[in-house]
Amino acid sequence: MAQSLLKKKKPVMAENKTEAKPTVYDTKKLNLWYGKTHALKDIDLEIQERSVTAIIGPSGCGKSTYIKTLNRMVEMNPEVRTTGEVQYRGRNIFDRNYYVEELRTRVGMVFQKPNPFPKSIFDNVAYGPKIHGIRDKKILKQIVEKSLRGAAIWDEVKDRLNENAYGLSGGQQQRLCIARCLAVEPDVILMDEPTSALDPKSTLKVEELVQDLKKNYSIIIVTHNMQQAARISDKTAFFLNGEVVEYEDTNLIFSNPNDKRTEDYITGRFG
Amino acid sequence: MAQSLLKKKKPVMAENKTEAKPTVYDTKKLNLWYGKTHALKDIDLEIQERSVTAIIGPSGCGKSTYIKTLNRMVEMNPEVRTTGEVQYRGRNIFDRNYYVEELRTRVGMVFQKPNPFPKSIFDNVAYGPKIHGIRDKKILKQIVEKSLRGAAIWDEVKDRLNENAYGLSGGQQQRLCIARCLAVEPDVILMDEPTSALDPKSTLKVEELVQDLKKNYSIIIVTHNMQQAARISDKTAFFLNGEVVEYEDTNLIFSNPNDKRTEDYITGRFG
Amino acid sequence: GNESSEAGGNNNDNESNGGNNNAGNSETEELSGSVQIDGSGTVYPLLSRIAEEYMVNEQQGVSVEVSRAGTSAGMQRFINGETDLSNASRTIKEEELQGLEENGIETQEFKVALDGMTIVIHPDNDWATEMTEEEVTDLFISGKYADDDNVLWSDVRDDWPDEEVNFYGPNENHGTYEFFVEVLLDEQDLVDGINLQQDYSTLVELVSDDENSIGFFGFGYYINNDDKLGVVSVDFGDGPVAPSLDTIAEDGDYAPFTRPVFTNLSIDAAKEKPEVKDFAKYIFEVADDLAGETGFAPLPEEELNSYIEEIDEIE
Amino acid sequence: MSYSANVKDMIETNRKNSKLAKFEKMIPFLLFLAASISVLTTLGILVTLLFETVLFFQNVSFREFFLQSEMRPLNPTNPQFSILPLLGATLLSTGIAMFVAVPVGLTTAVYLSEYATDKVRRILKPLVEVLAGIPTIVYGFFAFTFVTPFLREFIPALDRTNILSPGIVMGIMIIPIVASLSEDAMSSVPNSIREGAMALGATKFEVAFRVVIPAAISGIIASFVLGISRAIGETMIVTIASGSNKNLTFDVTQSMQTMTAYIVEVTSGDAGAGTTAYYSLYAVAMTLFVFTLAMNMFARYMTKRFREVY
Amino acid sequence: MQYMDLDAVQSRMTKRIFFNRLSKMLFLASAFFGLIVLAVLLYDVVSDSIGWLSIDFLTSLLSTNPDIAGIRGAILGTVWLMVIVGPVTMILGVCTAIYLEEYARPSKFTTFIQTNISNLAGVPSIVFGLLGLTVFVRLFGLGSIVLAGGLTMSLLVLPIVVVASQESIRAVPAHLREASFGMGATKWQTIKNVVLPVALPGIFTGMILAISRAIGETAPLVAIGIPALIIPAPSGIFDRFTALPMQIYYWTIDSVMVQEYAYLAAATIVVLLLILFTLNSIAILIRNKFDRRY
Ligand SMILES: Nc1ncnc2c1ncn2[C@@H]1O[C@H](COP(=O)(O)OP(=O)(O)OP(=O)(O)O)[C@@H](O)[C@H]1O
Ligand SMILES: Nc1ncnc2c1ncn2[C@@H]1O[C@H](COP(=O)(O)OP(=O)(O)OP(=O)(O)O)[C@@H](O)[C@H]1O
Ligand SMILES: [Mg+2]
Ligand SMILES: [Mg+2]
Ligand SMILES: O=P([O-])([O-])[O-]
Repeated sequence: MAQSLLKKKKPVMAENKTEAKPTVYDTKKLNLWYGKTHALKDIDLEIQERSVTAIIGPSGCGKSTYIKTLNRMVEMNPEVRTTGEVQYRGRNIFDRNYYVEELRTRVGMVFQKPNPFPKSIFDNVAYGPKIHGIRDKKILKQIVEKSLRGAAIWDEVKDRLNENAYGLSGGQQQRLCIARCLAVEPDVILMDEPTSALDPKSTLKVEELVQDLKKNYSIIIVTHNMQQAARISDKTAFFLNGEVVEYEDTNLIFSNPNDKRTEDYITGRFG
Repeated sequence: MAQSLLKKKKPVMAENKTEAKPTVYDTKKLNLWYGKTHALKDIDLEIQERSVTAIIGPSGCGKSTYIKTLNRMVEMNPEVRTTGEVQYRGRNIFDRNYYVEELRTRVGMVFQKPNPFPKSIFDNVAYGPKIHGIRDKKILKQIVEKSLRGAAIWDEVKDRLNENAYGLSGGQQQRLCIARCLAVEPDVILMDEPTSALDPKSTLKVEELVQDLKKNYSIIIVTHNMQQAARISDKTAFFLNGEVVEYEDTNLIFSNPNDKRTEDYITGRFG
Repeated sequence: GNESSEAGGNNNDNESNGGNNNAGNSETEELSGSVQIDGSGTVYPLLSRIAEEYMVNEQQGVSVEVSRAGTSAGMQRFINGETDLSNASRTIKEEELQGLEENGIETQEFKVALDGMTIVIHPDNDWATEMTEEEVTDLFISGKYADDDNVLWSDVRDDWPDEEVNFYGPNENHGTYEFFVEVLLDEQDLVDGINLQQDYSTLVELVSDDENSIGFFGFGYYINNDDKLGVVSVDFGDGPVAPSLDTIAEDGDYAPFTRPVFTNLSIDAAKEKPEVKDFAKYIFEVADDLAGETGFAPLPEEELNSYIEEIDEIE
Repeated sequence: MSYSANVKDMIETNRKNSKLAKFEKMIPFLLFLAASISVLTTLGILVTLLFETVLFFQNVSFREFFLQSEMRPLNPTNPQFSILPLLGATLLSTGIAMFVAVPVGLTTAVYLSEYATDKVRRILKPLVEVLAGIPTIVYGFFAFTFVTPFLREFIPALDRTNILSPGIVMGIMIIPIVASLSEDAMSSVPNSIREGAMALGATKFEVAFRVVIPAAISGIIASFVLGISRAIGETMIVTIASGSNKNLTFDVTQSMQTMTAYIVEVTSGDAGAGTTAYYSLYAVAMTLFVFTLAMNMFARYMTKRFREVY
Repeated sequence: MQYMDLDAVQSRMTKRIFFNRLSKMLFLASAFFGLIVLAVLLYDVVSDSIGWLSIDFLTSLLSTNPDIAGIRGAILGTVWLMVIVGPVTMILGVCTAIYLEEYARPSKFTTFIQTNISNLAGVPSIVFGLLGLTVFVRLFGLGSIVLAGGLTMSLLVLPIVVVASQESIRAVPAHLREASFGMGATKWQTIKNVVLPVALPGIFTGMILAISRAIGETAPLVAIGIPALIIPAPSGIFDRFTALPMQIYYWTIDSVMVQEYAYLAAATIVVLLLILFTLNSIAILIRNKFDRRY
């Protein structure tokens, strides 16, 4: 039902405001089970390039599961089974010949809890380029600087690149993780509640950063925080019990939700 | 301030309704620290015989700490320091010559999570008498039966006394723990949220039991559940941040609290 | 089953033998307790054979325990009073006697059998099978054939291979070592780089394994492994003689390389413990029979009998 | 119920009569006595070793013991006491053992912690650990009667007793120590860090060797050090399979004697007290003790370090 | 500016993934390497023992004649050793664990005892043998009897029991202790009646591990001086003795002289391994049976 609603709305939306950007991810009838738990049910979603797509919904609705499906990280759990398709740039990511490593190089991910490697700041950022065969010290240095600048943390760490990343504050660590992502020049960045472990000031910094990054990257962000979704995203998908209830331009969804359940959630009546 | 209130009220209360029963516990200026945390602050409380005294208050306010002080269980933590006095039946329990074992034999305790021993039902109840030197099989049998009857669980377990106590349901386990307490014929029974791990039906049974037990025992019960306190207790003490804010007849405290904070708590404005 | 009955038959033989020698003595006395023996590894096979016979056929109640730390190491224990009998492949030394005296232990040294110092080589070695006495001893003496002790076979005789000789022998724990160095080499230094081992079994393996090996040890260890080892026939002036039970016997042709092996009895132990005395006598009752079996030449019967009498007199 | 009036009284009288209170006071003391046995054991080891070691060094100089190269303890004419041949053999056999145990153990650990599913790990890990439960005497037999003859098919120069074969077998014995402890260290690296690397497109191999192993390095080193300590202290395998030739060489095909095997040789059959050779036993044992103790303490320090990080 | 050359990344990708798969197989093989060696070892030993392992072999006394030699004495020696090791380590180990877990206040000395125990666990067994030789055999004048061997072994495996017992005692949930204290039980009553019964399965598992270790240890016995030939079977803890691993040792080194001894050694190894296997199975059974949460 939610999906049919969406399909009806789509053309309207396109006319509405956003110019129709090319699609990065096209999810078709995606179902996912953890053993017997049916965590994602018939998901259909198209995600556009160079925009911020927010995914909201109450705890346990399948947000993390969905976003982790997009880079097949969800497969680290051997119990997981999927049906349906997810097309990234026109290629089904579940294709036998599609190496996860290749997909993940194109699609970066930032996690809820900052997870830098227990290495120096420099080595954290250089890790990605290095595994892709870039050995030249000079080039690595340039990449590291560019990525750290890109993640708006360069000024804070430029004098301590060789110190251990664990010495940074939580917010700095999270931006470092974003920089680590940027270093391999991905196409898409997935973010799973990237600010939920951070204090308000750091949260603001990350939000600004996301706004900035969308010029060059497609960003999909899971968030618990409705205000955040409203502030930074272009489109928002509302998940409930493993289904997409509504998928809409952010300003529309927050001002004038189509579905009663979306409204109830947005107005804080549950979740 | 709370204490001064109390002192003023006491004579009124006595006239009011309850006949003045003898005092079992008299707490005087009790302070307690866990290392540097000041958990109990200048507590003054008199607790009466053959009645149910409820202790309520938000999480972390010191309820458990206080009740565990009454049988000196709190000393199991070597960091604990106390000042002030707690008199049990006129004797300071912190007295050097007062063996904790003696105190604890007179003062039984029931815990939040049912904690039977991994032994048979019979051995659970017989444990107390046995460690106190009662070896005679026949007497033990009588004690076990009487205690199980006293805890209103005899009929449910009489045919399986030799089975392991872990086979019982949570509610039955809790009543078994009460029976275990009764077996040494204590004077006082301390209960720390005895029903918070139980389903509503078992909770009801335990509440009934408490009502019944107060004929012969003095009962002090910590509870999170205001309704429960209102239903079963004669007097209620409201704790906040390690202090006694109000101590009053239960019907008074719930109908007409003296302190703004008590009112706020009772009406669910915090906690 | 077959073999064990054969062994049983053997045992019966010995028993009757023992009975003959023992005529006149009371056989019926049941003894108990234990006899502690340590010392020479050379003598070990003989003494352990005797001990086993004794425990199986003579006195089931007595436990005879035999170790083989080597003559010197065993003698140390003996001096400490830890053992009742101490086997030796050389005569007891002055210092050792002194030590015994200090500890108040009275002892008596008895010859048990005769052993030939056997010079062994690899079985495929077909050049060094016959050597003169001097060649043998010179080969083992440091600096005789080569200054750096990297001796080549061709240093001994020109027509022998140009390959380096590898030396083997028991280590200094052993009386065999001492007899070889002190008596046969006249206390001159052994060649450098000689491989000295504690265990004879290891030694046998090493020699049987190395084409250029040459080593020395008791005849018993050679004869038990004659399929794996070659032996050097030594020319003492009257043509080459191979060691054998006959040639190493008293006045045999191999006599220059022959030595008696001993056991030292603690007189105090024999006085205190009847089982020690009984076993000591038993040794000489059966030594001539079991010696050959374990690779020793027996002593003359009169000599053995005189020992029995000697022990009998201990009270 | 007839008794009911007096349960309280019964308890009261029992309490008054009970001797429990006195007994209770004794208990901590008795238990303390038991606990002090382990301290006494260490003390006993130290005192016995130290006492005789001092006597040894009254006869033999440190210089000779640590700097010369010949060990001929019972030589009647010119006894020499240098630990170097024994030390050399010990280090050589330990080196060979670690040469086997480190690569096999570490890759086994990587497989168990990074590649294997939970189910496979639960079966495979205990199976690998079985290797640690085989008595060393059995390994000794195996080295002597199987591995040496087997190796000699390929290395004809190999002596019947040599340091190579027991070294290899010791390595096999140590595999589970390295594998199990390294696996523990690697498992304690949080999954979020692995996910971080995977999300960058790293293969499992790259995750294991560039993230997990560096992160768990102190625990892994601890496992190596414990393995080394085990190898240094291992006795029966070398006693049986490497002979007792005390020579200082790096030729692994030769027979040589480790410190532990030397102790066995001098004690086996129980050498008599009083000679320098006998004291040398304790000097060697002291060296062995100090070596292994230092290694164990170092390993424990490293283990603590990796526990503290996460 | 682009630093990542997509084509280069792509072509490297295939290599990386191939390498990853290859190493996965290599690592699996490596995990199996030890198991394969174990299989070869077992095969070697069992095949050598065939024809030699029989009831007669188990019940006969030792002999220099391989055809009639048996290991009755060695089996009994091992049994008697365990008669010492079992109770001694049980008592000392459990008491030490109780002291450290229940009574000792955290202090420098407690830490010292704890450190000391873990260090003892790493001391080579031959050093324990020397301790046994010097103290029990010589100083106490016991000689190489079962008692001396048993005490030496006990000290050697004590840390295993202590550590296992400590872990087991630590795992007893606090609420059980509280329940007992709440009844007015003294500390010792609580330990005796509540803590130890719950901790017992873990303690037993530790005991079995310790005994397995003691059964297989050879070096300490070598050091305290077990004779090469000792025929009568021991009938008590004051008798001189030999044990299974000692017999394996002597037969192995003597196999050079008498080839058949190697088969006897193999047969003895099979017996030893069977005993250890049985013990460990029991330990696993106990662990599975009592591995419940309180
Ligand atoms: N590893 C797992 N095994 C089994 N079920 C799982 C697993 N992970 C998640 N689930 C289930 O899948 C459903 C979706 O979980 P998911 O983590 O995607 O929710 P979420 O929307 O991210 O919630 P939150 O906001 O709490 O992070 C839930 O019902 C959850 O219980
Ligand atoms: N073992 C301890 N060590 C240090 N502080 C403690 C300890 N136990 C309790 N406290 C502190 O003492 C204060 C009182 O704790 P207490 O457990 O008595 O609260 P409570 O009223 O029982 O709370 P709840 O309703 O959650 O059980 C709290 O601030 C708590 O953090
Ligand atoms: Mg989530
Ligand atoms: Mg509480
Ligand atoms: O063992 P030995 O006979 O050479 O002392």
